[in-house]
Parts: sequence; structure tokens; C-alpha cells
Amino acid sequence: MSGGARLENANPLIFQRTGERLLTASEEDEDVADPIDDREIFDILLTPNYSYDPEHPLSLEELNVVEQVRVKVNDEESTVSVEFTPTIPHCSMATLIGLSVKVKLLRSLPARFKIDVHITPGTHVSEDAVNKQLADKERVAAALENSQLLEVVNQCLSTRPA
Amino acid sequence: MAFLSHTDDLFDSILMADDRFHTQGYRDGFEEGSREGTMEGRHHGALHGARLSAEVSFYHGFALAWKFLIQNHEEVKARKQLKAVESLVGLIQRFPHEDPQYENLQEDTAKIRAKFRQVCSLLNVVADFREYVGGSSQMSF
Amino acid sequence: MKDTLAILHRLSAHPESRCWYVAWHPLGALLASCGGDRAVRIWGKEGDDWVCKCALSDGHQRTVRKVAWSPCGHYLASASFDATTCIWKMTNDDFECLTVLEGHENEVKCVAWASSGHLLATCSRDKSVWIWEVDEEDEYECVSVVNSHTQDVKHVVWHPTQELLASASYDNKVCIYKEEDDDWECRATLEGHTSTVWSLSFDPEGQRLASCSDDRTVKIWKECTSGEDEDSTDGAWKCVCTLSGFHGRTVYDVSWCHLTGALATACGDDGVRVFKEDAAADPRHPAFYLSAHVPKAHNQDVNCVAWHPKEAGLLATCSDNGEIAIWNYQSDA
Amino acid sequence: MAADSIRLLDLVGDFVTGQVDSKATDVANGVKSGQFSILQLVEALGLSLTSSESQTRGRGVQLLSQVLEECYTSLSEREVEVLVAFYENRLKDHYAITPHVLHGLKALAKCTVLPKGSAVSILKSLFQDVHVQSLMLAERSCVYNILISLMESREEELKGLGPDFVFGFVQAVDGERDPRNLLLAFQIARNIIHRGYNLSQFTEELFEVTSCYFPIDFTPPPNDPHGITQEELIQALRAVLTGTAQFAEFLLPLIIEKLDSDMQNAKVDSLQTLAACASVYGHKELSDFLPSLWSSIRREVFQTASESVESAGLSALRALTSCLCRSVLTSNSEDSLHVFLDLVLKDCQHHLCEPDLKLVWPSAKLLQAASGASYRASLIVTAVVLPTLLEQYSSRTQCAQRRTLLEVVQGFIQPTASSWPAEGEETVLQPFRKSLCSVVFSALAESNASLQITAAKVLTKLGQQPGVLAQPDVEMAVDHLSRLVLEEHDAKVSLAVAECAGSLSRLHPAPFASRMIPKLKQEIFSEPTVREDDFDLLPGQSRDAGRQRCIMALASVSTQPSLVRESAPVLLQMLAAAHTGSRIFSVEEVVSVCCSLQRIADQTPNTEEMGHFFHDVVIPRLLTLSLHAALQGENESGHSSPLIEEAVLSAIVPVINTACAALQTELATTMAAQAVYLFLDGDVSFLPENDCPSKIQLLRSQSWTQSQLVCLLMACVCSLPHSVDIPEFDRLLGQLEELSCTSTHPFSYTSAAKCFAGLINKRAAGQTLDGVLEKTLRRISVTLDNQSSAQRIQAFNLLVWMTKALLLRYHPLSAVLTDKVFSLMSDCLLASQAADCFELLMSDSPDVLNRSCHADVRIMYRQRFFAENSGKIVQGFNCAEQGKKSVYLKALSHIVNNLPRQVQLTELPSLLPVLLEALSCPDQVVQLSTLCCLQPALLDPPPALSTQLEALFSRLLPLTASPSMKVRIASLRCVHALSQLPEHMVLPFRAQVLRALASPLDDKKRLVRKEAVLARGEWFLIGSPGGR
Repeated sequence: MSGGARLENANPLIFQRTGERLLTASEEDEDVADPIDDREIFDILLTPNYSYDPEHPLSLEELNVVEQVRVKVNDEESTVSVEFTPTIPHCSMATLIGLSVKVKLLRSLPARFKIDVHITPGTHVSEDAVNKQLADKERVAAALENSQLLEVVNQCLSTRPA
Repeated sequence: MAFLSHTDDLFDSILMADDRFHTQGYRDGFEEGSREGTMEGRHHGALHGARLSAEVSFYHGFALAWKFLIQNHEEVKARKQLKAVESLVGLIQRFPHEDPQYENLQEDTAKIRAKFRQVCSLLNVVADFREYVGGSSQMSF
Repeated sequence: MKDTLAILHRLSAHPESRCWYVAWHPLGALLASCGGDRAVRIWGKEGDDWVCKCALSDGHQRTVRKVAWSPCGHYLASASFDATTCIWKMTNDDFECLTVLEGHENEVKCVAWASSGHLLATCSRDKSVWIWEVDEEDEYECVSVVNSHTQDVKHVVWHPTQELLASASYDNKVCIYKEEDDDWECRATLEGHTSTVWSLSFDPEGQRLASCSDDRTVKIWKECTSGEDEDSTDGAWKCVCTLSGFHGRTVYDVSWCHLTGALATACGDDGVRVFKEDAAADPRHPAFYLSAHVPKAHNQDVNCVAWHPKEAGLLATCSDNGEIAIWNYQSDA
Repeated sequence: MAADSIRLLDLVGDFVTGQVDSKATDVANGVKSGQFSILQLVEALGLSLTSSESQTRGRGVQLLSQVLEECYTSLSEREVEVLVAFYENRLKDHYAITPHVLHGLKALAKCTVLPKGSAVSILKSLFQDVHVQSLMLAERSCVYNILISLMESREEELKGLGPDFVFGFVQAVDGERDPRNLLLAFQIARNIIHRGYNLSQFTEELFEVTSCYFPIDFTPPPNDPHGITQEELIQALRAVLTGTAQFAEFLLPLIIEKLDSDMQNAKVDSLQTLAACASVYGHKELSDFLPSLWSSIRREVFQTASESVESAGLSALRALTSCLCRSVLTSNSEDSLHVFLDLVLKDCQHHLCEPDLKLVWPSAKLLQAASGASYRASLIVTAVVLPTLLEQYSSRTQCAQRRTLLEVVQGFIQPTASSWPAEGEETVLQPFRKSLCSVVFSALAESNASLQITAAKVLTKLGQQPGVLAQPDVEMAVDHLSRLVLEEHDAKVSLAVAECAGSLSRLHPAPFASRMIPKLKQEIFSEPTVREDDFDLLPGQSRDAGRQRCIMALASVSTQPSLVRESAPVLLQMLAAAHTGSRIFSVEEVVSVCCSLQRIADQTPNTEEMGHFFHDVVIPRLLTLSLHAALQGENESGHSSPLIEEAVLSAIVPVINTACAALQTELATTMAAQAVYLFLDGDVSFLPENDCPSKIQLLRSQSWTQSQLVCLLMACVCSLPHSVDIPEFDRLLGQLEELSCTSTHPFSYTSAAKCFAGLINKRAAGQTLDGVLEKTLRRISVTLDNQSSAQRIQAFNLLVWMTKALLLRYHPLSAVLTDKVFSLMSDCLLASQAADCFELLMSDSPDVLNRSCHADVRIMYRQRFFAENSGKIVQGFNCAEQGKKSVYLKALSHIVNNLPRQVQLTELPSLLPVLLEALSCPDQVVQLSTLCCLQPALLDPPPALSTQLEALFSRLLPLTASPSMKVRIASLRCVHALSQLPEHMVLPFRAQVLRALASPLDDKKRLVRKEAVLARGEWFLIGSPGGR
């Protein structure tokens, strides 16, 4: 984002980052299998740990766009559900943020997973519309063939600031 | 004397001030509000009316132009095209320009747009109607 | 469930991408598939296994969403996200692109031939359904553009015998169209699904229409012909049966076998299901039971089910993992 | 003479009519050699110069100019005068001639003998007759060069021209586009400004003609030969624009305008320029613009996403503020600094009261920048801000908010270089001492870890400034810290506490000695009270953990001799207790005690006093305890001292190492003697409680508990400075050799070998040393050659250490030894040890033969070793039969791994084939170390790689499914690194890689999945819009 761009929401709420996940002994043990858990999904979403949201220089978590409690994963049943919170109700980027989150998960999780991305209930005026669109894999597939959209999404997911 | 009356007057004005300002404030506010509202409404209406009329009249002009171009051709294809063009013209002429309250304005506009696109396809011309149809921006999916 | 659905073949049809749709050639010798790799592939049986007869990869710039064979079997239509529809002519085992139908603003989601073979329908995210006429010298012209849906139109299907068109949409509705003094108009709107309607299929006689949806249900709709019951006008459709509770996620496709009357569904929970109609039930309130179910038919979403037109019980399915699977459905009922 | 003139005529003819350019140099040489004079040349040129053919005239002038450029130095004043007149006159001639004329003038302008007045006349005619804009690039630069050289030599005369000069320049430079010329033009403008030329009415023109390039937006063309960078231009222009306060009225509005642009670098440039001019201007120039400048800066800092814009904004604000601070206060005028800071405070202060909102940070940064400008500024700002913050802190209850507030406070209490109080000024925090302390202490008392950590940081900062904390505050702080050490089990907090205690103890040792250390000691030695709740304690809450923290804390606070004298004895006492068994301490605890001692030895100032302390107290105590333990041996009566444990001894070694390495020479010498005689003759006289049986011979002892003490000998004698001479050297070596060759106790014989190595590494070269070495080497060889010998391992071990000792100092013998090692790589028994020993040879060993213990380590010995031996390994690899190849790969990967990055890069091309080979070698150790040395190299890959990519991927990708988790991780890192290669190189592999990385996404180990996710994410971006 160019220094000139103006923030749609100039003074958003911020939250303390939860620290790095601490390494446990069992994680270093060859033979123990670590199931994919909520925190892991959370960390996936927060790397790169600055924003998915081209409007905001802060990271998703600081903006409370994705909270740990809102990530639910079930490894055995291969399901992930993420609720994200657009920084302000009218945030025009809601769909784009959601798309970025979804794409990030599609690229980062085993194919067996069913991935559901929703807006946190009651945090966005066009909540249902956005949820429905994100759930429509045909629309998402088409979106990722649209170079303008793909460009924005990639910039959000790029580990180098775009 | 004058002095006295003057004071009465003064007291009076003070005693009533509260009430007076209240009503006056309300009146002013109301006027201000309704004026603002009307202006906004007019503006809004004008804007959309203009857009719609611009769109429809574009179709109209387009249709008439083609009508004259092809009306004297005899072969089947041209006949079909002419038919479509004429039905477009028909739709537009039946379109109630001057009645903003007309209830299925949307439906009719949709019909006209659809017909227009069919005509374009038949004539095999790519008219840039996107801006008129408020076409899907590149960022939507 | 004594009936069985047995796997016959698995082919990696569109590796590295999804397989969106498969369509049997009317004579049943060939199977066409399309997918995210922008290609259409034609499969044929050689000895005991299915092989790729040819791949049409130069027709489209983006995902090919659906393919459809003309009733005569000489033509293949392919609908793509690149906003175009290609018509391919088959001359023995070779395909050439006859023409490209343009006009949709964005992704074309479906294409279908009328039984006569003279009419073609396409639909798109631009909310419109287009009806095309095919004349003797393979010329295609648009006879009508209909804007009855308020959202992305997902699927179009023709009545097996009459010139009657049905469309399914992201606006949760199904529309039925008929021709009205050489313009096509929506004659009935089927409301009932609570989310996107993904696909439609007519029963063999064309009296009933099955629809499947993101609301995880399948609905059976029946045209009410006057007399049958009074409270309905001619040409109106009403839901006579809802299959709910069977599917774990979005139902992406439904197919009504015209030989056996069995109803197959493709589901986002990776499962393939076959339903049979309960013969005993009152025809005005038909009942269906789950006759066969393969929970992990594919290891990703199942996108399409297609019954073989000639060989009863033969079923083709395809999935997000790029696979095609061919099954044999055995029912002793 | 005549001959010359004829020759000259020929040359001229050839050049002018014959178009033979080379002749110019001949003429020039002629002139230089004095063969003919310039005037003669002019005469010779006469005809062509007066020819009616402009073409010929041009040619003539060109020749003259070229000659002049060659030899303008040798001209006489008279000649110059004539030539100048001639050239000025030529300027009026045909335009085709002008270029040559300018070149001539450029040469003349450089003449030192330029007669008075010609400078002015040259310029006059230049400005008058030449339309610079219509000249070619080269000629334009001529004009600028003329100006530059005249400004150098004839400043006074030019100034005589008055504003005309400036005007002339402005006219000339107007519309210049070429970056090279711009640099020249900017230089001239700069001179005009800095050397006080008279601008008068042309000030604005001069500004206009330069400022039109602001902000510079220039990207040098690819393969640009002149190597002009945007930065150069920016700096040059900035020097002009900020050169004089006269520009202020024009520049400041321009900056404000440019700050509104959407170009990020325009913003940054504007802000930096602003900062630059603020250092030149006085507040008079600024005052009118301050409000709008401030609002622009605020806007940028509040709204930007980019750190560069932010930091530029902050430094601009600081510069503005310090400029206002410089302004002299006059009684009648209001204090402009106050006015400005009030503005800043008004806009920022209230955000500090919204600690959940984002703007709290930029606001704090702005205020801190302002207050950092000067002492006065910090007085004003802190006077307002600190009360607000402290008040907020007490009114807020959420820990997160309090933490934020405290972090903001932290930013205010650290004075910058420019705001540091001068002599006699007291710190700006003085008024808030009490409230600050109470806030910090209450935060330390909170249960929230991150809050405690921040508080500790703040306390540290407060403690670092003399005069902020009063005695009672410090004592209070120390009590809080002590409590946290004893009770707080959160690792992060303990760390912060330790750091805080460490830094406080530097300035205020007394309270730590009197209050903390006793508490810690008491906790350490307090009777273990069995508490029923002991069982359901979290790890870290147990008493052991508490004691652990005390041990660490003792080390952290030992920053002053006075404290060391208190803390070290406590630790030694623990060792004693552990030894006697009067208290039960686990081996881990004893080890960590040693670690703390080592830290103390490491961080104590290297003074005579401390030297004595360690030499007289610590080391002897350690030796005694270990000696007693050793003599007890594995005690029959149940308890055996932990001090015979290898782990403990290996922990004592670094303590002695560090202490001895720091000893002053005479102490070191006695140390050496004492140690040597203790180990050779059992002389215990220097030890406390030296009631030992006489005639102990540790090096010859058969009991491992005694022989292993040799590691302490190593610690004592191998870390002493070079100058120290080791007594009984040969006898000592003899016994060490014996021990290392014959002992069967690994720790003993290894330590002996290391000690041996440590000694010979420092020993002065010469006959004696070589003699010893020959002898030992012979012994080693004999043992090694005897396949059946029971002592081959020992011999090999000694060989390796000897090799290391010698190759570090480039001793000639090292080559022989290395070859010996190589020969063992085909040995059936020792092959794999031989391969592994290269790790030992190439890496730094912690306790001996490293620079910190004064070993003789030549720089780049690794490179040298590699250069000499990599060939042999590769060759050995090629010759060896399949089964044995891995040995060489292992050796190679060990060596390469330890090479500095740069060398790795240069060597990689030659090694690549072998390394690729190594990747497909089944041995996981080889795979791992190869991956480890590939990965950094892949970050900026040698061209050689591009041809090998195919092979690389085909070997790398399968490794992502290796049974070893480490290998999977390392290979994924390599794949990740490869994604950074130029797109055209890697794009072909995209599909293949993405497919291969799909399965690691489902790996059973989280750490592997993490790498896979990162790598795959990057690979998706390759060749995708917005990605790369």
C-alpha cells in the first residue's frame, strides 16, 4: 500500500498479539504425531504476520480480524471453519479479506479439508451475501482466474510487502 | 416612563425567552431539514433519471440507426435482425419516460437491456453497453 | 440398503486441477469431461479400460465449466469462464471448433441442447439466460435473452421432449421458460430452496423436475396439469417431495436415470448417493429412499453425476481432485 | 624551425581538409614538446579559421580546441588573453562551430594564468551569445564546467557581476533534463548559495529553476554506464534547496504541497528535505508555516503504512522542534517553542488516553520525537504527558491497556543524546519520581506477565539514568525484584527481571548486596519443607525451579566486584554442600551453579582485584572440591559426590577457562606452576583444606575418578596467555601422551589429548617441539597400523586433536597429520569416525584451542584447509566403491558446513555435483548436513546452479518425504529458498513443486507442516499476478 493511500478506518481498535507458539518436546519427537489444531490454523493465517487487508498496515490479529477462538478445526473429520471480522461494518474489502483468508487456507491445508470461511455474526452489514459468495467454490474458482483479483489476493499473501 | 416600560419589556422578553427560542429553534430546524431533504431528493432523482434516460435513449438511437441500415435488405438473416430491432424500438416506445412512479420500471428496463443484447448479438456488433448496464466491475466475482 | 454401487474404473482425467463435469455421448460410446485445466477431454473404452481419445485444449482461455453433446451426437458444446461457448463438430474421432458463441458479460456456467437439436441454451453469472437457434448451415443466432434471475445463473436444462427450458440460480430459485411469440419468457418460478440451486434434472417423462442445492436438500417438482388438482393453474410447478437429511454438504449435481428412474446425487461431502422412488407411494406425494451410498466416492468434492444413456446402472462421477470414476449400480428392487 | 612550421602546416592541413583526426594529438604533442607554440598554430590555422566555409572554420577551431584541452597548462597569460578574445568572438559565428568553441573555452577556463577580467567577459559572451537549451548534451555540460572552473578560480570577479551572474546561470540551466548535467547544475547552484553570491531579485528564479526537479523521480536506465543514482540527485538537489534561508518562503509551501502527493518516495523526500532545512532555518523562517507543516506531518505519521514515511516524519518533527529550541528567547516575543509544542500536544495528547486505539502509537512516537529534540522540549512535553499517562494508568484496569500505557511511558523516560540534561540541570523526570516508581512497582506486583515484563523494562531505563531513583526507591525495587525471582515462574518474566536486576546492580550495587543476595542465599539453603501441594505444582513452580532461578539471579547481579565477593561464595558453598552431601542437590543444579560461576567470571571487570579473587579463592576451591571428590572415588558409603560426574567437571572447566584466560601475567605464571605441580607431583600446598595423602599422581592414576581430573589441568594451563611459560613442559607432555594413549576411560583420554593439543598449539616452534611431535606421531602411527591393537581409538583421538592443534597454527607437520587422517577414511574400523572428525577439525571447540583461551589460531585456516584438501576428498569419493562413498560425502559436508558463507558461495560451483550426489546418499546425516550447507548458498545462487536445477529438484523433492523429520524440514527450507530464484529459472518447476509439496502439508509433524506451508505459499506466488 502506498504511503499516500488513506485508511478507510483511520483509528481502529487494536489488540495485543499473542506470542509465538512455544515449542513442546513432543513436537520435536519424531514418532509423536501432532494433530492439526486451532492454533496452527491461526498461525497459518497470521503469516505473513502483517495484514491481509491492503487498507490496514496492522496484522489481522491486531485488528482482531481473526481471533484464535474463531478458528475451529477438526483434524479427524477434515473440517476447518474460520470466522473473520472485517475491521469496520462497512469495510468494502470484506469479500477480499475473506477471499484472501480462504485462498491462504486452500494453499496451506491438505486437500482433504473442507474449508468454511464466514464473517463473525453481526459484524458486517452484508454478512450473508459475503458468506454465501465465499462458500460458492465456483465463484471462488472464477475469481482466482481473474488476474486483477488474483493480484490483490497474492499481494495480501505475499511475504514481501507489495 | 419610558424607562419603566422598557424594563417591563425587558422582563417579558426574558421570561418568554426559553419558550420562544424553543419553538423558533424547532421551526428553523424543520425548515432547514425539509429544504435539505428536498434538495437531496431532487439531486438523487435527477442523477438516476439522467442515467436511465441516457441508457434508454442510447438504445433508441442505436436501434433506429440500424433499422434504417438494414430495412431494405431482403435476405432471411436481415429480416430476422430487422424483426429484433423493431421489437427493441417497440419496447422503448412503450417505455414510460415521463412517469417516474411507474411500478415495473425495473422489469421493463431489464427487458430492454436483454433485447438490446440479443440485437447486438444478432447484428454481431460489440456495443459497449457495460457502462449503461452498470456492468460488473473487474473486482467483483 | 441391499443395492450396491461398485467402482469399475478410476481415471485421473484432469490432473493438477478439478474435473467439473462429465457428459455421456447419446450413444454411450464416448464420455466428455471438462475442468479447471481449460481443456475438454474425450474418453472412450478400449478393451477393458477407458482412454483419452483426444483433448481439446485450445478452445478456451479459462476453466471449462460444462460440456454438452447434441442429441444427434455430432456436436459438442463447451461453456467456459472465459465468457464464451464453443461448438465443436465431431468427424469420426476428430473435433474442430465450428463457432464461438459470444455475448455473455462474464463466466458462462452452463450450456444445454434442446431435444430437437435446433435450440441451445446458455447461462452466465451476468444473470441472463440466452437461447440460440441453430439453422441448417450450422449458423447460430440468439433468439432471446432472458433476465428472470436476480443472480448468477448456475444451470440450464431442457425438457426431454418439449421445448421447455429450466434454469437454476444463485438466487435460490428455479425458472421455467416457454416461447411466447418468438420471444422466450419465464412462465414459472420455483421457490423453496434456501440457498443456491446448483443443478436440475427432468425425470424420463418430463413431468417432474429434480433440483439440488447448497441447502443440502434435493427437491422434486411436479407440473400441475389442470384437473389433477384444482388449486393450481396450468403450467405452474410445485414441490412434491424434499430429500433432506441425507447430504452432509452442498449437493452439486443431480441426475435422473432415464432407463431405471433412479436418482443420483453428487455431494460436497465426497459422497455419491442413489435414491429410488417408493413405488407404493401416492404419485401426488412421491417418496424416495436411499438405495446406495458411497461415503468417500472421491477424496474431494464430487461435482457431477451422469447416468449412462443406454446401459442401465452405469454411472459416471467426477471430482475436485481431477478424477473421473465409473460405477455400476445394482439394484434388486 | 622552418621544418617545424612546414610540418605543422602539413598536420593542420591533414586535420582540417584531410579529416585525419589523429593529427590533433600529433599537434598537441608538438606544442607540449615546445616544437611549436600555440600562436604558431593559430597562424598556421589562419586560413582555415578565416575560411568562408563554416565547415572548414569549424574544423579549424576544433583542432585548436582539442590542442588546448591537451595543453592549457603550458599557456602564457598573453596567449590566453588572445585566445579568449578569439573564442569569445567565435561564439557569434555559425552554430555548427559553437560546440568546438565551447570545448576551447572550457580548456581556457581552467587556465591558472587567465588574465583579470577575462572570466567576466567569457561569461558575458556566453550568456549573451549562447542559447544553452539548443545545445547538445556534451556542449551543455561544457558550459556548466566552464562556470564551475571559473567559480573555483575567479570567485571575486564573478561576484563582481552581481545578480547578472545568477540570472545568466538561471537562463542557462532552465529546462535541463540530463541527470549528469543536473548534478553539475546543482553543484553550481550550491556554490552560488554557499559562497554568498548576490541573489537579490533573482532568488525566486534560482529557486524555481532548481525546485522544479523536486521531488526527484529518477530511475537509472538498466546498464547505465554513468552509475548516477536517484540518491545522488536527491542529495545534490537537497543541498541546494536547503542551502539558504532565503528560499524558506518558497520551499516550505512546496514541501507542504508535495506531502499531499500519493507517491511514497515524494513524501519521504519532502520530509527529509524539511528536516534538512530545519537545521539551517531559524524560527523566523518557519513560524508562518508551522501549523500547516505540523498538520501534514501528523497526517503522514497517523495514516501511513510505511515505516520509511513514518521515521522521516518523526525526524522532520524533531528537526523542527530543535530549530525552535535554538531560537533566542526575547522578553517581548512569545516562546515559539511553547506555541508549537502546545499545538503538537493538543493533537496528540488525547490519543494517549485511548490505549485500545491504534493512534495511541503514532501519537506517542510524535510526542517522543518532539521531546527528544532538546532538554527544554523534553521538559515541556513530559510536564504535560507524564501526568496524563500516569493518571490514565491508574484509571485503567485492563492489563492490556496498562501495558500499552506503560510501553508509551517507557518511550518518554529515555533521554536522547540531544535532550540529555547538561551539567547542573536535573533530569526532567525529577517531579514524577514518586508517581513513576509507584506505577512501576504496582505493575511489577500485577499477575499479568507481559505487564510485569514491560514494568521491568521501564525500571531498567529509570535505573540507567543517574539521579532519577533515590536510595529508598532502589531498595524498594530490589525487594520487588527479589520477590519476583523467588516467586515468578514465567520464563519470560524471569528473564526480564534478571536483565533489570543486572543493569540496576551496576549503578546501585549496595542494596543488592545487602538485600537481594542474602534472600537468595536463604532460599537456596532453606530446609526443603514438604508441602502437600507440592505434587500438583506446574513445572517451574517447584522449589527446585525456584532455586534454579536464584542461582541464575546470583549470576545476573554479579556486575561489580563488591557483588561478586558476595555471590560467588554462595555458589561455592553450594558446591561444597553438594560434595559433602549436607544438602542434596541434583547434578543439573550443580551444573547450573557452575554455569553461573562461569557467567560471573565472564562478566566481571578484568581487574587485578578480581584476578586475585579467582586465583586465590575460586579456582583453588574448585580444585580442592574436585580433588576430594576424586580421591573419595565412587564412595562405598551410599552417597558419592556429584563432583565426579563428567557433566559437572565439564561445567567446571569453562569456569576455570574463563578465569585463567583473564589472569594478569604474574598470576597466570603462578597458576601454571601450581597446576602443573599439582598434577605431576601432587603438590597441594596452594589448596585450602589440603589434607590429602601425599604422592598423589593424578596423571598416572589407574582410577578414572582421578585421571579424569586432567580436564581441569587443561582448563588451568591451556587458556593462559601466550607469554606464560609452562614448567616441566616435556615431562607434562610425556605423561599426557601416555594417559591419552593408554587410558580406557573416554573422558580421561579425550581430555588428556585436548590438553596435549592445547599445549603444543601455543608452544614456540622449533627443534624441541618438533622433536616431541615426531615422537608422538611415531607412536600413534605404530598403534594405528597395528589393526589388532586395543588402543587404536585412543591413538586416533590423539591424532585428531594433534592435527587440529597444528593446522590452527599452520604448523608444517599438520599436512602430514591430515593425510594420516585421510588414509584412515578407507580404514574398515575407523572410517566413519575419520569422516566425523572433520566436524571437530573445522568447528571451534568450546573449551580449548579457541581464540578466547589465547590459542594460536591463524585467520582463514578453514579456507586454507579446504583449499588444500577438498580435492583429495572429491578424488577419494570418485575412487571409492559404492558402499564407501558416503564416508567422503560426510567429510566434505562437514568441511563445507563450517566454511564462511562467502567461501561456500565461491566454492559451490565446483562442489555442486558432489553435493547433489550427497543428497541422494542414503545416510541421513550426510543428507542433513548437505542440505544445511546448500540452503544458505541457494539464497543467492551461483550461476552454475541454473544448469543443475533439474537434478537439484529431482533429489530435493523426494527428501521432503524422508523418514527423518530434520531432513524433511531442511529439504523444505531448500525448496523455499529456491522459490526466490529469478522467475524464469524456477517457473518451469512450479507445477512439479506444488504437487510435491501437497503431501508435506499433511505431514504428521507440525514443524514440517509449518515449513511446507511457507514454501508452498511462496511457490504459488511465482509467475502469478501480484506475486512476484
